[in-house]
Amino acid sequence: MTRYLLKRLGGAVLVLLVLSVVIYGLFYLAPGDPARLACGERCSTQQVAQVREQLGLGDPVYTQYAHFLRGIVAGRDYSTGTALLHCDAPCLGFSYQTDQQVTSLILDRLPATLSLALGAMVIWLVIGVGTGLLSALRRGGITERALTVLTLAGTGTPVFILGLLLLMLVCAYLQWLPFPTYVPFTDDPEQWAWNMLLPWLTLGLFESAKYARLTRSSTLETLAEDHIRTFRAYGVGERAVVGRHALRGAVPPVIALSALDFGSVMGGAVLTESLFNIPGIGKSLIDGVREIDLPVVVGVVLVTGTAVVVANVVADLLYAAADRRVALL
Amino acid sequence: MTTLPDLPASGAKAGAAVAVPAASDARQAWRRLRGRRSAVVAAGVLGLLVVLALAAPLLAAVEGQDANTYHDALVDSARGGVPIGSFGGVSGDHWLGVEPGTGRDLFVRLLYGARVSLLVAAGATVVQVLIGVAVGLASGLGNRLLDAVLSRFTDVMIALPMLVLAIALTAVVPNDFPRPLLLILVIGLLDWGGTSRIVRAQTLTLKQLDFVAAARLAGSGRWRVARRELLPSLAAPVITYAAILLPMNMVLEASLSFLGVGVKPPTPSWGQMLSSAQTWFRADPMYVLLPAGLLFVTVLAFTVLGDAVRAALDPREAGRLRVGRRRTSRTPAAADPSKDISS
Amino acid sequence: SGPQDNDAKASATDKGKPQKGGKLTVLNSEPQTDFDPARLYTSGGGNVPSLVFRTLTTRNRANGAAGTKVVPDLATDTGRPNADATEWTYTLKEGLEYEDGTPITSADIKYGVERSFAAELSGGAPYLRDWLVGGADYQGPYKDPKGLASIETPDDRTIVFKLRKPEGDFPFLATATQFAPVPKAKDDGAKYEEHPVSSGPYKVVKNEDDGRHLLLERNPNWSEKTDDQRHAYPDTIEVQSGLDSAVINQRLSTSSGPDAAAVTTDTNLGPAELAQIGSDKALAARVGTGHFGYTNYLAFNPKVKPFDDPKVRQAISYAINRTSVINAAGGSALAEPATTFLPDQKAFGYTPYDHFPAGPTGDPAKAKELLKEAGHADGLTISLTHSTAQNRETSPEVATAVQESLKQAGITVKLVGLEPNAFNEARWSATKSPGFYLSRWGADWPSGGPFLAPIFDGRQIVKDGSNFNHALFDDPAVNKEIDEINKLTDLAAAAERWGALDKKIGEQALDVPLFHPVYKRLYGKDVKNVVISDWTGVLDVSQVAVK
Amino acid sequence: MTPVIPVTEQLIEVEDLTVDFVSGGETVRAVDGLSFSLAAGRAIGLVGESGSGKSTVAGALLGLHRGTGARVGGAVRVGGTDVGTASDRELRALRGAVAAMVFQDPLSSLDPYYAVGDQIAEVYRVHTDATRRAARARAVEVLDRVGIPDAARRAHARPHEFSGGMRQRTLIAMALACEPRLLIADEPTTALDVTVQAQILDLLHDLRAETGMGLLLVTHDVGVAAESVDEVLVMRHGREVERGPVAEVLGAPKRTYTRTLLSSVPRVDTPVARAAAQPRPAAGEVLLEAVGLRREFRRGRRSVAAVDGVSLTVGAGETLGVVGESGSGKTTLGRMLVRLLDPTDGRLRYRGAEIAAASEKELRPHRRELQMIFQDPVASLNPRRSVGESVADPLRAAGAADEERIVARVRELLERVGLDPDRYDRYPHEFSGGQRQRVGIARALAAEPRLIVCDEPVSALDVTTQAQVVALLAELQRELGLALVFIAHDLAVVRQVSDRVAVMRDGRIVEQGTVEEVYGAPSDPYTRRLLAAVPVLDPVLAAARRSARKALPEPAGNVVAV
Ligand SMILES: Nc1ncnc2c1ncn2[C@@H]1O[C@H](COP(=O)(O)OP(=O)(O)OP(=O)(O)O)[C@@H](O)[C@H]1O
Ligand SMILES: Nc1ncnc2c1ncn2[C@@H]1O[C@H](COP(=O)(O)OP(=O)(O)OP(=O)(O)O)[C@@H](O)[C@H]1O
Ligand SMILES: [Mg+2]
Ligand SMILES: [Mg+2]
Repeated sequence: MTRYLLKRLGGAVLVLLVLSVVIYGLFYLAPGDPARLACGERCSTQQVAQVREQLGLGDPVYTQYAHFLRGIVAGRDYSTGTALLHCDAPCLGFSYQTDQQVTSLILDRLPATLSLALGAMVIWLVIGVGTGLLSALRRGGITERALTVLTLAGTGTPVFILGLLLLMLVCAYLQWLPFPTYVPFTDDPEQWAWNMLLPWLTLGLFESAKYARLTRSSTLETLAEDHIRTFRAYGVGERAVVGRHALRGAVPPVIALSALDFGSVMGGAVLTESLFNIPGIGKSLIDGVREIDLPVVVGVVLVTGTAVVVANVVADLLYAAADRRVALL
Repeated sequence: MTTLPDLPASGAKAGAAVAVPAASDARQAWRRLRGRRSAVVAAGVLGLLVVLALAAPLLAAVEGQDANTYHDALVDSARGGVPIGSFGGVSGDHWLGVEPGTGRDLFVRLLYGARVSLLVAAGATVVQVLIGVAVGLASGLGNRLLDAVLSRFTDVMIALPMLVLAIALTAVVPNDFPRPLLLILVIGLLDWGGTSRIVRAQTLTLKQLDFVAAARLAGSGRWRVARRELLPSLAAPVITYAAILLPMNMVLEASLSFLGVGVKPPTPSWGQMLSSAQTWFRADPMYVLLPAGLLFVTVLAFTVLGDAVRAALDPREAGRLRVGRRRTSRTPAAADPSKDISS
Repeated sequence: SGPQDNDAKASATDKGKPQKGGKLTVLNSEPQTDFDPARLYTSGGGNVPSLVFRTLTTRNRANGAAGTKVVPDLATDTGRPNADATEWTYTLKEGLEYEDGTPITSADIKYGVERSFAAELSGGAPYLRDWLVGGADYQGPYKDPKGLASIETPDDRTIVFKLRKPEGDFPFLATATQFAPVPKAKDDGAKYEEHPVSSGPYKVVKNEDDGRHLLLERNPNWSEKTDDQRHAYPDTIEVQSGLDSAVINQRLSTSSGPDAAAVTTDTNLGPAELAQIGSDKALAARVGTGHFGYTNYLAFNPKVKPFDDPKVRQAISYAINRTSVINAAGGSALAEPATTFLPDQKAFGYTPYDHFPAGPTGDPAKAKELLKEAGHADGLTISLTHSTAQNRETSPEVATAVQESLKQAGITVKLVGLEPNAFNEARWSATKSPGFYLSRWGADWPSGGPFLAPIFDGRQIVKDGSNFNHALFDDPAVNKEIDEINKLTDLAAAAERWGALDKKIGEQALDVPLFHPVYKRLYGKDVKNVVISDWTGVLDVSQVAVK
Repeated sequence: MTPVIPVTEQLIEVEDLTVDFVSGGETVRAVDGLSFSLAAGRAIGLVGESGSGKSTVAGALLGLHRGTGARVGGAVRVGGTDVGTASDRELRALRGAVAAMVFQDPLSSLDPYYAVGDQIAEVYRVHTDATRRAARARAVEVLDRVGIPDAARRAHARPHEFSGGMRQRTLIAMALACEPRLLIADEPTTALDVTVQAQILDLLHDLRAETGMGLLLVTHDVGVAAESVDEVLVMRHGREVERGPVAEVLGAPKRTYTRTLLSSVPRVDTPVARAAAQPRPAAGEVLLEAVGLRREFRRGRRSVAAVDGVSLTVGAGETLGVVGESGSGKTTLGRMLVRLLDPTDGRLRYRGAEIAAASEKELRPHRRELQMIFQDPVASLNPRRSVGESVADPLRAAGAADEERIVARVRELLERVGLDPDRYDRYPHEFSGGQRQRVGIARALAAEPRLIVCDEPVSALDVTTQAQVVALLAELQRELGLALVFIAHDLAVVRQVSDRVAVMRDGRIVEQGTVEEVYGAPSDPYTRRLLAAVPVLDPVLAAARRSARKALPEPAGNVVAV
């Protein structure tokens, strides 16, 4: 177990390194000059040069990358004009556009994204797996068809339309909830939950069809297996047979997919975040990409990468726990 | 690997030679599929959509419109360009009304949009599934090193935000590179992590089973085991997942249009129409409902078909075809309730 | 067509006299990521910063055209030039204090200007660097603590600016936030924006998440007596930004709870929203209309064939169907057709002309004729470069409308959509810019100078940086006329000459003006005293009352 | 001659039962007009060849064909419940509590995801209002009762950690958990070695005596039936061949079919024909040699050796029998011999090549020559592939491309193992347990191997088929010089087919020698005990031996349950 975790840790570091290299590489393919963008549209050539110098963009790519790595291990210094600021290790550098420390920028925004991702995951698991189960139980019935149509509508509708519809319905038309504004969990857990409700629903609904279909098919798959017959033959009710035994077969793929989606939602729920004004890292990422703010992009991608890797380790552990036949090592 | 006989062809030949036709597994699955009414209906709907898309120029000629001509007189410029007339400007000339702001004919645009949407979504899904299955299988079947390398590679791909790559790509890809192909490649090459994860997970479980051991003993190499033993069992989750990837790809195509990797204007696509219709759903509901409705029908048809294919691939399901209507079936036994002990 | 009447004026008066008190919410889409006076570009520092930073002069807080005037702010007047307008002297009002009660001195203003030269605080407009003697080489007070010799502060209330050449527009420039006082003792460089010292009616109490959430409260040391421009009715102002524009408009239209006292300073109504509001009287009464000096146009690079041929450029000018283009830009309520490069406002010196009359829907016949003369009888295939950003200005919709209207004249247009950064890089490159593309230009202040000079002054062609003179137009006569007008300190006289110059340059068909945008802005139902000037085109937060 | 039993006490009443399976458009009549009844506390044995419909009858008793598409006709009453018309709820009450079923396929009949103890506890709680704790205790109790060693701890194990026999016992334990009035046991002892088999049969007998439980025992092993039931029903092609008290039917069969059935039963005490009759071809050439083979499995933190220091040789054309009780490591050993499992330690040489640690690539040339017939016929066939395709696999893998030739060869093989070649494109779930096993044999043969490890190849087969298959293997061995490693717990069969025998216990070989040596003069006490436990055909003798076994004190240590 320890060995396994150590191994995965090594893998994670590798993944993150590759990620950062890829981003650095892509960055030099992407159009636009970050120094000019940071300086402003009407900056003179000298000013842009000064800014470039100040951002350390004058160095060759590999030197910049080395600085970046050194920053993670040993920290970096940065001038605000009046003073030298120190950014402690692990330092992901400073945003070109806002001068903020990327580490603190991400740390500030992580809770919001985590809130969104975790809550949405609960929703898509509940709605998705629940729907999948129900539709496996009541195959061919009205319930199944209605549920299928509902989840499919969620998936077939882009998030920006789904979210806007929910907003219009719940906040503007019915006025059940005020328009959501993000309240940190630490400030007021209750308000946090109320305000996150719509974003969770939006993202959760959008993802849930995938889980519904997956659960349904895996459940049906398992229902066809011999051991199900055993439990039926012992008078175990259909509900328990499906819920306990057939569902169990659906657990591994659902776990595998959840890990994946959790990872990508961590970095990519941009549309939901901007629609509901959640100060998460997804928005930073898209802004970073638009403004060629390399440190922010690298930072966010590394955090996302970490989320992906961690989610996968957790998924693999859960998976091995769920299916003991699969060996970890 | 020595030459591998082709699966469907084998059935045909064998059938000719031997007294009792020995249909291949694929053939039998096909037969089961055809027996499902839902599958036939779904396939019919999809077929119709494809035909409509292919016949777009023809139908446009019938209506007497084309996809790109502006009709400034048909929109109310003072009110944001909303189509004049009810139901988004439906008229004898414009059967489904016109697009706000431009007055372009919606009927024709929807038809042409179907081409791009179906092509991109289906193409991207195929690429995703091919890569995902290949990587997942190799990862699940390969030795630990290969598994580790591929899994970490998958991690990298998942963690790479698609939009970063998409933007970098626009800078590199020449302007005249066919956009639908670019979209297929961008989505297909970047977003296969889910498929690969599912396939790997299933492979790990399946490969513990005796029938895989038996196949290994039969001299099947990993590739053969994968193809003959695992793929049929993987087909169910993969097909189900693909049926859901497809609509997601249609939606993704819309988002990529925003980033400039989408189809080039004035070429329409449902996703693009939907994203520009975003704000119109109160002022001109038709504009939203048409692409959304088509998208939904497509999604539904693909899902139903995916379900049917999944079931058809499972021989054990054959006997359970009509569970929902079991009670009303008129088997001889059912006619006499006292004799029927199966319901 | 000049600026239309403000719907806002009428509705504001209905609601009785504005009162002090209450809380105003500002719902914005763009976060106020910069709050350092040195780094803000927009004239007057945009809306929210001007609640905190007072400047030597400021824009007149009045509706419509009256709002294009410069008025004194910290200074007693809008500036006293020397004979050739190369030296400008200002005197500070008496009794000016920061939020902490310390007095504001002319040295603080000098320091504020100097800071804006530091590379760490880049972002401001280029004029100070171009105009001030020694400005081009100055590196800011951190690297160069001696300061700029061309700014003199003979005493605590007097400040003198020495310019390289005559600049009659200096009072306009003095509205920029770079002219806000910064107490040197409180300056901590790039971190200053976290706690800027207020000279205006509000101070920053909270600035969270890099300007996404701001809370402003009354500055007790600000006095109405020294400031006749800002009303400061609400007690507190909360700015929530980073919001989706559809959500902002939805919230304003629903106007429930705190949103009843909400406005936006950066979000317009889109065409769909406008279409929907059209049928709702109550909602329509809560829409303010704004104009801002802005022109969207088709740019040519005459170095690229076939645009080197004036006949081709003229043909395109004739062929353009402005109705289609305007519809693509959101319809006639959101865009007005443009045939002149200068915005259609008096302050800019607007002189109507239409050298290549295309009518509302284009004149393809005339265009074809010209093309034939130019040797393209069989039609012509060209590329149009546009941005992929969804802005309804340089975006695919507008490009498609242009494509469609040129088709009528036998011109086949291939669209080249570029990602926004790539697009800007392409159009601002003096050496590699494409032959034909969508472009736009906005006013730094309501005067012809900053509108025409960067575009048509041959000396402003930048070879290795951002070049806005897309046509690479360098005509000594034009250059000379620009210099002459800059000498004028009589702004009205200057405006007239800018107009004449615009008309003259227009003959060359170096661009095809398409439209001037119009801004429709929704506000909450409790909002009173809505003022939208033609200077900014946005609702002025310093005037708004919620009681 | 049918015994007269009062109607009120009938536990099972079956009248004119027919079951039709519809598959691929055609109908298979698996059960055809069968009638029988069973009184409380009595036992009936259903014997017959593989595919005769035994399991189908068993399933019909619990209404298991509901919703599967099978058509059931006739009337079935179990414990007073009309299975045909009962509501789902009534059926559930019936299942498990009144009548419990032990299924034929031990691996696939247990949920791979849950601990065995939990699965038993779950079933127990369905029918009692026991607490979770009590149910778990009950599970341990019944596991212990069926002879699972260290039941309290092993209750936490998942099915895949159990040997075939242990899984089978788990299923029996599950059936016993609710103390049903009727036990339907579908081949309950097929996977068990004789000692455990005897123990289980004794257990069933005791339970019947104590609780008055009725028993419907489905078996192809006439010996087992002889030991355990009062009445026998011989089936063939879904119809009744003969029915009557066990002594009568087995002692004086009326029908030829029954007589053939009985004559095919291998015995430990009759002389073996084959060994003397067949001269060994190329005897002496060593094909496979194992030295000190060892295999460990992790069990939580510890690892246990399932096979420990086993050395053996298999000569070309020779048959090595491996016997041993359940869980002794036979399957593990067999899998290592064909390198499906990697040995933890030890050497393995095949025709001079060291393959213990060979990579898959290095193994390639030998793969097809080393075949295996798997213990669990369900799990070894891909449910999604037709059996013909599975059998064709080795041919295709070998590069055969001529479809006609492949199909013809597969049909030939199917026929050879006693299957209708026209069922080429049927799927495994449409076959009976024995039929599936035969498909496995056909597949192994298709590879034209030099050595086959047969892991309980005939334990699922009825005696007639068993005899056919054994004869078939012998014939192939003769023709092809095939070497066999014949793993079985049925000492009689092993004796019949083997040249040499190795007796395994606890992962070690306790005795190894020629058939004559081991059976004639067993040197190890364990071997002696095994031989003593072999069931006999004579019910009277069987009863006598049972009481003798009971009188005997248990040997030191937990012998039965090792
Ligand atoms: N995958 C595994 N993980 C853990 N333990 C295992 C595994 N496979 C087998 N074992 C253990 O190894 C021992 C030997 O098992 P094996 O299957 O070889 O027995 P067997 O002799 O074939 O028994 P049977 O006659 O019942 O089939 C048993 O105690 C079993 O629990
Ligand atoms: N689901 C099914 N679909 C089609 N045919 C089936 C199905 N189940 C069983 N059969 C067929 O019904 C017949 C009886 O099968 P059953 O399983 O009852 O045999 P059995 O007597 O238990 O044999 P064995 O001793 O080999 O287990 C066989 O020919 C079998 O192929
Ligand atoms: Mg059976
Ligand atoms: Mg075994």
